[in-house]
Amino acid sequence: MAVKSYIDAIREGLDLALEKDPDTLIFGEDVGQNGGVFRATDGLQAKYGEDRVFNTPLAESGIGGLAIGLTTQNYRPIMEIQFFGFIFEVMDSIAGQMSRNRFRFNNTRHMPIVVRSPYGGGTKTPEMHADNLEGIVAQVPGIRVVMPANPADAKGLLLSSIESNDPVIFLENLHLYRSLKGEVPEGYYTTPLDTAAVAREGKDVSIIAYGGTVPLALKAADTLAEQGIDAEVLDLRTVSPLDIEAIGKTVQKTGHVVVAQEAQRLAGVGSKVMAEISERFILSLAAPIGFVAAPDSIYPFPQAEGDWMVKADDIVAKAVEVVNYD
Amino acid sequence: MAVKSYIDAIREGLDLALEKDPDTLIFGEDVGQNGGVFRATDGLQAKYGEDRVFNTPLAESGIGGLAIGLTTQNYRPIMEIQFFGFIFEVMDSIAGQMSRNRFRFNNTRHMPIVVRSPYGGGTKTPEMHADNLEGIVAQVPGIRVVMPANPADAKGLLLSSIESNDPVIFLENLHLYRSLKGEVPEGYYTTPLDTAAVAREGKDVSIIAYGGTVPLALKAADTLAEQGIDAEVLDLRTVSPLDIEAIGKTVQKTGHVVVAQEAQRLAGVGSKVMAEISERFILSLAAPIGFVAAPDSIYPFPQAEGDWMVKADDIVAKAVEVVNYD
Amino acid sequence: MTTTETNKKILDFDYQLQQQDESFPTLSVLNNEGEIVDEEALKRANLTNDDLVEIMKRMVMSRQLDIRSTKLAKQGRFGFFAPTAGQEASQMASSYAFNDDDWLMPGYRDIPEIVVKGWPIWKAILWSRGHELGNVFETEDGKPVNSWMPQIIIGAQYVEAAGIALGLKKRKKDAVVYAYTGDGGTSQGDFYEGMDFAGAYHANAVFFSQNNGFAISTPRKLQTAAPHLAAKGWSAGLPSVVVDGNDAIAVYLAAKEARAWSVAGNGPVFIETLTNRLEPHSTAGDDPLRYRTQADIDEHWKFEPLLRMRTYMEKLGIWSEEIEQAYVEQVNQEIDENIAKADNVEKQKISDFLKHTLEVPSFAMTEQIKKFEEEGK
Amino acid sequence: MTTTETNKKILDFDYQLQQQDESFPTLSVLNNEGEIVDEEALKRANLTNDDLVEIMKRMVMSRQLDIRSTKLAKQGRFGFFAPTAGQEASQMASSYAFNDDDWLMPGYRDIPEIVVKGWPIWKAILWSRGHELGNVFETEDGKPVNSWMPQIIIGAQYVEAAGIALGLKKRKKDAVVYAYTGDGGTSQGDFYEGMDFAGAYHANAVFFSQNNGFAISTPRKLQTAAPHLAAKGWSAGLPSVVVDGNDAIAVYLAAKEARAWSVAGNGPVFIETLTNRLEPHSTAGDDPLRYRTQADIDEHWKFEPLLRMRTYMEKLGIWSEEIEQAYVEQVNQEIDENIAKADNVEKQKISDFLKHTLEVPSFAMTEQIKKFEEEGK
Ligand SMILES: Cc1ncc(C[n+]2csc(CCOP(=O)(O)OP(=O)(O)O)c2C)c(N)n1
Ligand SMILES: Cc1ncc(C[n+]2csc(CCOP(=O)(O)OP(=O)(O)O)c2C)c(N)n1
Ligand SMILES: [Mg+2]
Ligand SMILES: [Mg+2]
Repeated sequence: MAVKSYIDAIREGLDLALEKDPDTLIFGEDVGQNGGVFRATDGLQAKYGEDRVFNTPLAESGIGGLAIGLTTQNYRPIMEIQFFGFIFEVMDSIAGQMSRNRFRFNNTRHMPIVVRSPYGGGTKTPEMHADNLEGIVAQVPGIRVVMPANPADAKGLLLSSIESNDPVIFLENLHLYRSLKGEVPEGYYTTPLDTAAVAREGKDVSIIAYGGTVPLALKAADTLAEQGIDAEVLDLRTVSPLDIEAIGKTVQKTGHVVVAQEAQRLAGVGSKVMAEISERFILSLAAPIGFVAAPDSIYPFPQAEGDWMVKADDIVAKAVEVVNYD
Repeated sequence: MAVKSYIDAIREGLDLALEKDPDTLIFGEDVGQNGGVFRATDGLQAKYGEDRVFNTPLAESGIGGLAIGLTTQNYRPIMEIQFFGFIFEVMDSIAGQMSRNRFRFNNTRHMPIVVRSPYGGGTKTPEMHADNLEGIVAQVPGIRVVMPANPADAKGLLLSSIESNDPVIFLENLHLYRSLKGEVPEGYYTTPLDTAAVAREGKDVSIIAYGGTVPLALKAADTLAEQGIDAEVLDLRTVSPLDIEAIGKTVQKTGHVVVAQEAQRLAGVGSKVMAEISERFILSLAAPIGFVAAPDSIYPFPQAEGDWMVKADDIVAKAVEVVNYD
Repeated sequence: MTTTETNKKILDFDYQLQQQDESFPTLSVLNNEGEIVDEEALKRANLTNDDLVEIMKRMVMSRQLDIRSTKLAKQGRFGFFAPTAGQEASQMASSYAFNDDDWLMPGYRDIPEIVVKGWPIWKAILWSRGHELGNVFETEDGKPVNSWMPQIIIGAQYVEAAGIALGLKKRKKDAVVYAYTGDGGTSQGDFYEGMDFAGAYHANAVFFSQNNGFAISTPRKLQTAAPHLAAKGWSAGLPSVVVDGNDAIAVYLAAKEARAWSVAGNGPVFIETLTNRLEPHSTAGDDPLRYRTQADIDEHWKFEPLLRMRTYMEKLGIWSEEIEQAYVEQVNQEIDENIAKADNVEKQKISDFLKHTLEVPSFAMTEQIKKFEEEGK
Repeated sequence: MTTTETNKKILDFDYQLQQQDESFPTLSVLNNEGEIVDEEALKRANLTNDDLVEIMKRMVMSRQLDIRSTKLAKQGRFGFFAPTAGQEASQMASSYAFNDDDWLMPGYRDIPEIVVKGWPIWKAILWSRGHELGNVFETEDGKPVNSWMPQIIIGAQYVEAAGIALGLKKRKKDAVVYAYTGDGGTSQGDFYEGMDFAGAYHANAVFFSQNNGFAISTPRKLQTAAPHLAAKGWSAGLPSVVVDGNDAIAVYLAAKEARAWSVAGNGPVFIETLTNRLEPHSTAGDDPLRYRTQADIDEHWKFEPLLRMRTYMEKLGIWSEEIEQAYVEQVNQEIDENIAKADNVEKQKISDFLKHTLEVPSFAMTEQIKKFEEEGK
C-alpha cells in the first residue's frame, strides 16, 4: 500500500469512479481545466473529456438542479460545492428536493447524487469557507452525510457514496487535504456507509469523534496513554445515519464517554450522539457524558481561529474529567 | 382577559408593534391587501399604509436581503416567509448573513429582524408546507428560535422578538392558528425570550415539549393523571437558546424525562435537550430519557399525516415506560 | 452611427425603457372574435382539422377537470387544487407541441398538462389528496410518463429542467424538456439560474411562464419593473416570445417553433403566455375579491380561450355545441370512474414511507419500520 | 407593421439573438490610445482637471495597494487578497460618482472602493488578515463609513442592496446604494432577485457587474449565453449600460448618469464594466496559467486603464511621470504606516466573539465567556 494524502486519495477515487461507470459525471465551479480550487479533480477533464467533467456557471442552486435533472437521463452526478459554507445557496435542492424524491415518487425514481464539498477550520480561509455545518444537513431525512477522517476511508467511502442510489453529502476536511497522509489500498474498493470505525482500541474511556476531530482524538489518546488512561477512539465516519451499534458497543465497553466535534456546541451532530446514548445506553454510563465542542460564537475570523478551535488538549482534559468522575 | 385564538393573538401583537414603533415594517408575499394567506396581517395595511405593510415579489432570498438592507436605515423589519418549508430559499440570508452581522461588524451594527413563518402538521397542506425544520435553524449561532405554544405566549413572545436587537425566527404553529384559543392579556406586554414555562406542575415525570407538541403533552398529562402519574409539562417556548436552568430544575424534580417533538427523530431540538441533560443532569435521572418523535421518513403526504404524527397517546405510553423503569 | 450618437443613445434611459417595451410584441393568430389575423402564421402552425379538434378537446377536458375538482374540493373530497380556468390555451395548446419523449416539468397548477401526457386522472386526484401512488408516473398500461411531480417549490422545476435539458443533449435525444411556472415564479432566483444554465449549455429546453396576472393576491406589476416577463429570457440569452395566452393557435405555434429550434441544437427558448386566472388561487381558502374586483374578473371571462376557439372551429364546421356537449359528458364519466378508482386505493403505510426514504434504511428507521409493521401501519 | 410582419419577426429567433447583441453597444469616451472619441460625452461627464487628477490618484493608489498586498501575501503577512490590477477604472472611476451619503455594497475584490470612502487602509489589512476590528466601518476620526463588509457570498450583496435602496427611498434620502459583483456573480439567483426587488420598488440603486473575463478559472462565456451581461438588467426592467471598463471617463460618466437617474426617483440602473483580471484570482494559490495563456494576459495588459488615462492627462498637462512617482511614494509611505498600525492591533478574544454573537448571551455562552475570560482569551 502506498502512502497518500487525503486529497490524493479522493482524486484517485474520483478517477476510478469515472473509469468504472460511464454514467458518472463531475461538475461544479472550476472543476474542469483548473481541476478545482484544491486540485481534487486535477487532470480528470483531460482524461475523461469535457462531456464527463465540466464547469458550471457560478450558482449553487443551479448546480443542485442540474444534478437532479441529470438523474432522469440515468446519469450519476458527482457535484462539487466549492466550499461547504455555500451550502445555503443550494439548500432547497438538497433538503427540499433530492432528499425527498425517492419518497415522492413512491420508490420508482432515485437520486444517485454525491455532493462533494470541503469544510472545516485550521487553514485561515476567509469567512464562510470553514464552517462546520454537518449538523444542519444531518437533520434532513433521505440523505446520507459522510465525513471521512483519513485517506483510506476518504477513497473507500467516496466510492461507496458514488455507488449509493441515495444522495450523499460527502464532506472533505480542508485541513486534512494535504496535512494528513496515510496508507491507501490500491485499486477500486468500497468502505461501507453508516459504519463507524474503532480508530484505536481502549478500555477506560470512549472518545467519539468525526471528521477533523478524529486526528485530534487520536493525539489525545496518545497523551492520555502517557497518563495511564487507555482511550478508545470511535470514528463515526458517517454522521447521518449514525452507527448506533458501534456507539453502543464502545459505551458499554468503557462506561465513560467524551463526544468531540469541531462544530459549535449548539451545532454539529455531537448532541445527536449524546441523545442516542442517553436514551439507549444510559445504564452503561459511569459518568456524565463529556462534550468537547467549539464555543457558540460565529465561526471566527482567521486570525483567532487557532484559539477558537477544539484542540487535542481539550479532549484530554475532558477525558480525564470523565474518567475521574466516579 | 379575553379568550382569543392563537392567530388573533399574533395579529394583535403585530398591530401593537406597528403602533408603538414607526420603524417597524411588515413585508412578505401577500401580507398586504390580502392580509397574508392565513390573515395574520389582516387589516394592517389598511391601518398603517402601504409604506409600513407591503407585498414583496415572490422570492424568499430577496425578502431576507430586503430585511437586512433595511436595518441600515434603522428599520426594524418583520418579514414573513409564507410557509417554513420555503426557508431553504432564504437560508443564506438567515444562516449566512443576518445571524453573523453583529459579530462581523464587531458589535457596531445589529439586526433587529423577525422572521415570522408558519410550520407544523395536522392541517393537510400540500407537501413542503408542514415540515418541522426548527432543528435546522436552531443549529445556527447568532439567532433565536421562538415557538409559542399558546395564544398568550404567541403575543408576548412576538413582542419580545420584535424588541430583540438580534434576529429571531418566530415559528407559528399552523394547526394551532385557529384550533387553539386561550386567555390573552390586553395591551402591550412582553414575555421573556429564552425562558421555558412550566405549563403544568407535576412530580413523577417531566414531559419536555415545544410548539405543537405542548398541547399534546398537556393532554397526555391529563391521561397520565387518571393513571395516577403526576406529570410536569415544560414548554420550552424558545428552542434556541434553550433555558438550561428550567430543564435542569424539572429533571432534578422528577428524575424521569420524556422529550417530545413533532419533528422526525433525526431532526428537531429534542436531541439537543437530551444531550444537555446527559451532560449536566444525568445524575438526577432515574431512568433513560424517553424520546417521542415522528419517524425518520420524509414528512408524508397529507392523507397519511394522521398516522404519522406524534399523538398524545405516544407521550402517555413513553411516560408510563419511563416512570415504570425503576 | 457615430460614437457620439451611440453614446447618447446608451445614456438615454427613457429611450431604453421604451426599447424594453417594444422589443417584445405579442404573437397573435386568432383574435378575440375568433378571426384569423395572420393567415401565414396559421399555415406555419400547420394544424390539421384533427389537430384543432384534439386541442379543443383537451381544453374542454381541462375545463371539466377544473369544474369537477373545484366542486369536489368544496365537498372536502379533494386535497389541494389550483384552478386552471382561463389558462386552457396556455396549458393545453402549448403542451400539444411536445411528444412523449419530451420531459415535462410542471408546477402545482399544471395538472392538465401531465394528464394529457398519459398520467391517469385518478393519480392526479391522489396527488391532490396527498397519496404516494399519485406520483407513480406511468400510464394506465404501465408505460413511463416523462413528467416530474407537480413542483410546489416555485422555481425548483426550472433548475431541475436545466439538468434534464443537458441530459437529453448529452444522450443525443431528439427531445426537449418543457417547464412551466407563473408570473410570480419569474421573481425566484432559481427561475433565472435554470434558464441561464440551460442557455449556457445550449441544452434542449423550452421554458414557459404563464402570466395569469396574479401570484395569489400579488398583481403582476408588483413582481418586476420589466414591462414584459419575456425580457427575463434575454438575461440567459434565449429567444423570448410573448404570446397571447388565450389564443390556442398562437400558443401552439410559439411552442412548436421553440421546440424545433431547441431540438435542432440551438439552445432553449422562453415563452411568456399572457392569460388570466379566472378563479381563486387555490381551493385552500383564497378569496379573490380581497384583492381584485368582480368587474375585473368578469371582464377577463370575455376573453377566455375556449370562446374564441369555439367560434373559429364552428365557422370551420369542425365543432358544434352538440359535439362539445357529447364530449363533456364523456369526460365527466371518465372523471367519475377515476374518482371511484381513487377512492378505492389502499391506505398509505408509514412503514412504506420509511422504506421509500432511503434505499438502505438506518438503524433507527429499521426499528421504526418494525414498529409500524407490527401496528399494521 | 402588419400582424404578419410582427409575428414573423417574433418567431425569427436568429434575428432576436442579433437584437440581443445589438441592444447593448459599449459606452466609450477615451480610446486605447488615450484620445477622446466623443467630445460631447466628455462635456457631459463634466470632470474638472482636479477631478481627473483625483480619479487618477485613486487609480494609482489602488494599483499600489494591489502591488503591496500581493507582495505581503506572498510573505504570509496578509490573509486573503483578491488582486485588482486592471480594474482600476472600473472600481475607482465608478465609485468617484458617489457621495458619502451613498451606501456601498462591495464584493471581496472591492477593497479600494471602501478605502476611498474613508475606510482606513489598516482596517482593510485587518479585514484581509481576519480581524474583527477591520469591520468597524468608521473613518480615522470616527465618522461612519456607509459601507458593508466585503461580501464573500457572491450575490448576497445584491439582495441586501435592494433593502438599503428601499430604505433610502422610504427615508427620502438624496442617496443611492451602489453594489458590485463580477461576471461570475451574474449567474447567482440573488443577483437577479436583488435587481428585481429594487426595480419593483423603483428604489435608489446602481448595480455594477465588473466583467473581468473570469470567475476564478471559468471564462465569461461559460456563465451565460447572453451576449452581454447588461441584458440581465433588462430582466428587472432597469436601464442597462455596457461601458468600456478600462476607460475611466466613460465609467465615471455611466455611474454619474445612473446615480442621477436613480436619485431622481426613476429606479435602479445596471452597469456592466468590460475589463480584465490581469492577475491571479486571489493570493490563495490560484495559477492563471492553468486556464489562460500568458499571451492573453500580456495582450490585456496593453489596454489596462492607467495607461490611457496617463496619456490623456499628460497631453492635458495635468499629469506627469514625476507627479505619479511622487504620489506613488506618498501612497507607499501611507501603506507602510498602515501596516505598522495593523501589526500593532491587539489580539482578538474569543470571549469578545461570544459577546458579539448575541446581544444577550445564552446560558451556554455565558459559561463559555467566563471560561475564556479566565484563560485571558
Ligand atoms: C418558493 C415558494 N415560495 C412561496 C410559495 C407559496 N406560493 C404558492 S403559489 C404562489 C403564487 C404563485 O404565483 P405564480 O407564479 O404567478 O403562479 P400561479 O399561482 O399564478 O399559477 C405562492 C406565493 C411557494 N409555493 N414556493
Ligand atoms: C456563493 C458563492 N459561491 C462560490 C464562491 C467561490 N468563489 C469566490 S470568487 C469566485 C469567482 C467569482 O467570479 P466573478 O463574479 O467574476 O468575480 P471576480 O472574482 O472575477 O471579481 C468563486 C466561484 C463564493 N465566494 N460564493
Ligand atoms: Mg400567476
Ligand atoms: Mg470575474
